[in-house]
Amino acid sequence: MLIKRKSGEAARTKHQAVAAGLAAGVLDRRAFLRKSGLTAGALAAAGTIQLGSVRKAKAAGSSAVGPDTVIKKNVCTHCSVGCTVTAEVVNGVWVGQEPSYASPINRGTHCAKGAAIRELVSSDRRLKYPMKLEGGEWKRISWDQAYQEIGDKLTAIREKNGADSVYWLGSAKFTNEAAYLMRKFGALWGTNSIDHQARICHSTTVAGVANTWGYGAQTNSYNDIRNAKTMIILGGNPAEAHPISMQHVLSGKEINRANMIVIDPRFTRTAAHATEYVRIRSGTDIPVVWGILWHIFQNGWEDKEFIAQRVYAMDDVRKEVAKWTPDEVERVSGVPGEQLRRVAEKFAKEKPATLIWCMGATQHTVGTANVRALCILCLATGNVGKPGTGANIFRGHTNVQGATDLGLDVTSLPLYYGLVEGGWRHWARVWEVEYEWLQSRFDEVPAKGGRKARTRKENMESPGITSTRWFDAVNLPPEQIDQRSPVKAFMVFGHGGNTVTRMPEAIDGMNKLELLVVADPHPTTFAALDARQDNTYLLPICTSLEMDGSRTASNRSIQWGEQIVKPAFESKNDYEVLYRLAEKLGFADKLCKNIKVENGVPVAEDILREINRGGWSTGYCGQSPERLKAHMRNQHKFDLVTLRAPKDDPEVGGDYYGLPWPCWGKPELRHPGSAILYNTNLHVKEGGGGFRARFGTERNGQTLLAENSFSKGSDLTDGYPEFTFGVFKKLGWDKDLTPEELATILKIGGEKPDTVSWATDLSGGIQRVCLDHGVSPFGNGKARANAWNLPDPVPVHREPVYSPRPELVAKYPTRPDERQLRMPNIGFSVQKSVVDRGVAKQFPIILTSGRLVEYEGGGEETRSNPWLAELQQDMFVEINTGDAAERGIKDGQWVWVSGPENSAKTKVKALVTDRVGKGVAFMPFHFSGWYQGKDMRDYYPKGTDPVVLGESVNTVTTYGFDPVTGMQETKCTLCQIAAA
Amino acid sequence: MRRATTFLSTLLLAVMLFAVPGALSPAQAQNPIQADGQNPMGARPTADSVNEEFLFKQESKIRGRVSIPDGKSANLIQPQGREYQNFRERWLPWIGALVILGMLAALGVFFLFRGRIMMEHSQESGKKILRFNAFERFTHWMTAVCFIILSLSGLNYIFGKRLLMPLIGPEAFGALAQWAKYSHVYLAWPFMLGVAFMFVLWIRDNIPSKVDWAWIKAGGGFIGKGHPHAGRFNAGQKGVFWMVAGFGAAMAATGLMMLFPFALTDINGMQVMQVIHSVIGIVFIAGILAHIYIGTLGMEGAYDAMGSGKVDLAWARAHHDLWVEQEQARTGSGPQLKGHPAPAE
Amino acid sequence: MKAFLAAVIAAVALGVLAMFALTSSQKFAYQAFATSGARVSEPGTNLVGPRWNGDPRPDEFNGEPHGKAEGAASQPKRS
Amino acid sequence: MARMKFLCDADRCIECNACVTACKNEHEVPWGINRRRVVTLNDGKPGERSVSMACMHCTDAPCAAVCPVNCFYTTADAVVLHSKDICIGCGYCFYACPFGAPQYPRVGNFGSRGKMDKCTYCSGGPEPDFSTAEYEKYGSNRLAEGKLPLCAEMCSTKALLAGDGEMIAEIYKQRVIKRGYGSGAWGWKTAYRETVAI
Repeated sequence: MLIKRKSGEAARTKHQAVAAGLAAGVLDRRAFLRKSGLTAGALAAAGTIQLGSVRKAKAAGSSAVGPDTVIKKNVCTHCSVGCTVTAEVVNGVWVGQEPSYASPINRGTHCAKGAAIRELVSSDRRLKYPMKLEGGEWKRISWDQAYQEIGDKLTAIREKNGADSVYWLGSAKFTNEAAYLMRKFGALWGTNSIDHQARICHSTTVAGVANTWGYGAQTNSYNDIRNAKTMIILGGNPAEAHPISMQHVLSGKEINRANMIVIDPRFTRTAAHATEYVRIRSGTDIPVVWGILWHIFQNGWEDKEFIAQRVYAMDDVRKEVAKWTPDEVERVSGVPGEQLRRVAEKFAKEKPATLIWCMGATQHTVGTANVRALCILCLATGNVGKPGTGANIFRGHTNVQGATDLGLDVTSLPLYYGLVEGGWRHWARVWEVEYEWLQSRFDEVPAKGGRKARTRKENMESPGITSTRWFDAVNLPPEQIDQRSPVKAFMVFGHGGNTVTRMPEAIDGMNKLELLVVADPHPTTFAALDARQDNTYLLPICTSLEMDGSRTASNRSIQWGEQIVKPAFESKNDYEVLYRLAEKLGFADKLCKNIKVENGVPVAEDILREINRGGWSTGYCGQSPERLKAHMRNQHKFDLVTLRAPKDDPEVGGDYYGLPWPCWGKPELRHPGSAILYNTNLHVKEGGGGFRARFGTERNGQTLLAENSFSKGSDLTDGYPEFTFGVFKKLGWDKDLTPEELATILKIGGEKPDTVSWATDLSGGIQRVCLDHGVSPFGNGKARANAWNLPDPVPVHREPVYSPRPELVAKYPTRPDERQLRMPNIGFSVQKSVVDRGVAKQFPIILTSGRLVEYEGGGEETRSNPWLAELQQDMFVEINTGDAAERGIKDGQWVWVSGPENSAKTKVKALVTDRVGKGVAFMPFHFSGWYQGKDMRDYYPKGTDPVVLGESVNTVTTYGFDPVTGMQETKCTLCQIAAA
Repeated sequence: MRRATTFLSTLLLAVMLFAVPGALSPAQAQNPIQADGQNPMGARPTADSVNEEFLFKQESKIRGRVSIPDGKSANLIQPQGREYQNFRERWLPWIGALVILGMLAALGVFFLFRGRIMMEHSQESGKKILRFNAFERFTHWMTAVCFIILSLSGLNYIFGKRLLMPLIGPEAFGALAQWAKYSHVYLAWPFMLGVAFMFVLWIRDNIPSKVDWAWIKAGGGFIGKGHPHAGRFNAGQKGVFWMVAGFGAAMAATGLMMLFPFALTDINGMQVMQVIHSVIGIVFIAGILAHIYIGTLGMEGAYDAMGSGKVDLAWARAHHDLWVEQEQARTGSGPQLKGHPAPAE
Repeated sequence: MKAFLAAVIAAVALGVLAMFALTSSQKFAYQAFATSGARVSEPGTNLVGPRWNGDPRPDEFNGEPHGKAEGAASQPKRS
Repeated sequence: MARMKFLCDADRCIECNACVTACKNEHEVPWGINRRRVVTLNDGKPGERSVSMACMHCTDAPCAAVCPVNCFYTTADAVVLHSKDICIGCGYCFYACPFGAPQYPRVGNFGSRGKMDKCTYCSGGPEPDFSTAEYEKYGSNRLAEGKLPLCAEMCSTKALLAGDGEMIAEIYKQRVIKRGYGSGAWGWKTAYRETVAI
């Protein structure tokens, strides 16, 4: 042959020869930047930045790992699976990505987003320096100017309208440390209106699951799905939303020849791999689950022993389920009884069986009830607390689990400590801040709208406004908003603007704000969709790939990510920005009292140590930075299925990967973490335990503690309540405490030492002693089939606010108008009006929304990544072939999708497909930048517009909020589609 | 035998402009449930999965959906490329070599037997008559020059790597082929224009008539003695005209389809176009070789028609008597020119 | 002979004309495979070279690289 | 000697497009050049399958055969590569390829579409291994480092297999035996004139 043949021998030898540029050692990071015009001077003309640097570096070093190549490990910043990202860095430039074979979670693999993640840190569409809007023009400003002006404005607004008039929105893309720091920041500022994306993805899961058995999180792990013999995926499309989880799902399906049942309104990419696909009408999850349970109860397939030992009030569920005969289920949901019988039999009899759900179950006005019904299905069949079973809830963003845990939530403090005096005092002790000072930071709320006034203490203990309602809290009349004043300023960290329903009203809200600050790697929708002229700031924040910190995957494993490269452009990390803002606002000393600050940047490891010191309630106490880093070093030692390292390993022996919480006691105890929650077949020291005894010991004469069920090796061989010093004394276990531990407990308890619990004992003594006795610190209770504190203690079906079946609304109405979380919820009135006006006739198509694999969340970051953007260039609507034919719509043509509120309409491309059934349309939620047919590209600061823009589905989504968490309804509304 | 079958199917492919499913390799049966190729519908997505065999039964290629705005990438497998490869590499070189060398051999044989057809002298010898005006000659030569380059560059696509590349080495050949490719693509345009001009210029004189039949029956004067009657163009020349017009149009049409991929046809269409283009091209080249032969080496005096435009009246009288009469009738004295005692060289 | 020379010149001229016409009617792949929803500013130049002709030799390249998309970047012109 | 092949297990492929972006990432593939793509068949209907497709590095590759300038060559690992120095952008390989692999920098007509580009099985080109010229023309050379193509290495569900043909066929066979179904080795019959017998 005429051209050089690759020699087979040579092909196997690793070449160390690094070509010219790098071998000469002339190209350090500075030189790269200079060459590519990325130095500060050139930043002025940022719009024209030429980003050849990475390519050049790569070219010079090629793919050969040369002596200058440094390998850095971080965690993918997209979904919650927690894939390890392995970066090759040459002279400070991220030049290549290698598969992370050592990680037991992703085993080298990535999805489109993870495989393209290198682009994030060098994207030319990043926000490059702080900017402000001045008379409608974007102006570059310095960081100092930004801190000064924002700080002054915040102070002024606070003085005039109170602390609650500033809304703080955090991010599920934060590291744990940043999430914690921001929650602490919110507390020191004096508000509970501090939220993040969990509100709009799994807040109902957290509420529903925690109210059932203690903790609101995935009970098992992605890897554990490999053990399942039956899996139901309901309202989830992991093939697009969590692609790496499908590795485990499909492996499980293959290894065990498992049943994989997909229940969804849409024939998704996941459904394509199911053994059985059940198409339901959007918003009828409860009828379907009760329909499954009807067959289970009818045939006696339930796990009677499990129910007797570990479940409270299953009989209340039986009564409700009895109403859902196969005929009624089919009438409401459209699913034939015979199919559900098949599903029921498999789930109950071919065990272990697991239930997987995502936002298809949670984003409803009945989200919490949906989730509860799903938990009850697991409980009834005994599919909890064992390998291969459980509620495998796939969370959304990379660290949405961690950010939820660390309290970026309007209803709790870090690690689910309630907004009660005990919770506040606990954190005041950890922070070494006076409780009284904290209280003084909160507003007094005057009496208005017929409601009583609230003192500072009461306001401190009152949940804040949810992020789904932030614009209602700007727009509504002040007397309807249960706080001192409506929201005037909005501080957005790492959160898109297109994520809330009813966008036209959200845009009104944006325009009314006195101050809008967006701190994000990208300008986000907030910067582009409104008609603001002034008082708007954009702060460039680096991605978590450019900083140190830990993140909690959906399976509760915590992984440490190390900084891969320095923050791009002038961007700064969250720690620094929060610290500098706190400095300006005067409480930086309190924010970082026990946290080392180096060069103005709080140290991530120190923040985690503070979390460890206070994180008893959720078992965030054992995951020291040193242990987490050891896990990253020893990834290859963990088992693929059990996630456990061999016991004899010196560094990570016996640990579960990422020390999934709860990881009890101090790090020195070396608790291995809990890979599977509520697993009674394991000793507590091995990660076992029962259900959390969270709801008391008895109700209506029935015990709430487990009966004849306890974890392996437990000294107490029955149910038991959570442990306090008082209980310890009764058991005589107080003698097992060391003098130091005892001293700490007595100091915390003051006059009432008996109330000091496993969750408030800062010494960790109670947890240590519990472990020695083989008992769970949180007790051993029953899971609740009846959660009496929730609006619907036993879940009942309620039609969506915009029901496509008005005739069912009378029988299954949504909940009456109520006030929740400082805001009115008028769902019932809206639903009545919808039925009365015959909206379902004008808007006959059900509109549901969801994810694409290429994009993430609001999509600003991923749509700015050309490798991803190229794959999805147009916002589209999936429309059924039949509906398209009736409307004369062809595949690929422009159509108007109009919604029933605000005369809203969106111009999108038609994707004619049978993925959606007749009368159903689907739109992805990642797009924004077009608004009602108008391209808003020019509104972005020059050069920061994402590569791909499109209509936001939320322009046409409508009213509807879950009564427990304020979750918005995105999965079931109505629309009409017409050719454009 | 297998070769013959494939060749046949390829020709069918060319003629019928669509793929013959029978010629495709049958896909393997992987899925026992799917072995009968039943339509996979139902609610059991795993059990009902599609496979190659099933899809190839529906269509000759496998098509799906992609999200990128490049429609052609939605074609997953189009096995016709194998048939095309077979034609182009196994058959085309032989067809090309046989036809072109065959024509050269035939002309050689003819030359050996017949020799050069010499001018017959008469009293009109030495007088000139204008046969083609400047524009006609311009058009002819523009077309001819383009044709020669197109032929050579076209043949280079088939034979270059076989004949030229071993001689001059890959780098030089690569550069040469690059220029050949450019010239092929760019000179196609003046060629097409030239063909169009010629068509308009000469169509009037190329309508077949009864005289042509007589001319053919008389063997065109090539065989035996005497000249059959002929107008401005005899039947042989008319044949060349119609060949150029027809083949030229076909080459242009197929060439344009390939030059603008996916404008009018898909990949299979382009494969067919390539087959047609190459086969016609070879026949065309062979035909033009004969034309060149008779216009230069084969017949004394013929070249002048396109050389200077003026031909010897005696030659004209002998070969195109009807045309000479017509011209002389039209101009009275006739267009013969004086003062040129010697015949053109 | 004049006619022949004229013919050769015309052929070459028309060929050159065709070259310009054909080249200008071409689109770069990053233009052809981008829709109205996308603004591609930096399509990249690896594998295709700075002039997007597949020739990566930068020494041949002078002038504005085609790796940079034509068309102005978005201008701040807010209402 | 290894005979490198690709095999996409359609019963695993979920159209996540990781292979596509991994390719873009590894070689800095510009916008509009798609060395690899995922095609979904029977979209939206039961039986739907997605298949990731790139150059299959065929046995007796049609592209190589029809190339008028013989710019293709086959490595000892049976990877089909080409030389952009010799390629004239004529498009014949594109007519011949059963898998739509060849890509051109310019689109519209074949006047001068530029040098063809396609999947190199992450093994560079004729230039010296790891040279800048190799990277700028063909992308990185993982094979010479002893690594496999990144698309397959990063495939989310390990659907896309790359490596020695016999080894990946064996992996696929084991999977089919274990799970009891398999929609076949897509494209193998056309590319390699053989299939995975189970």
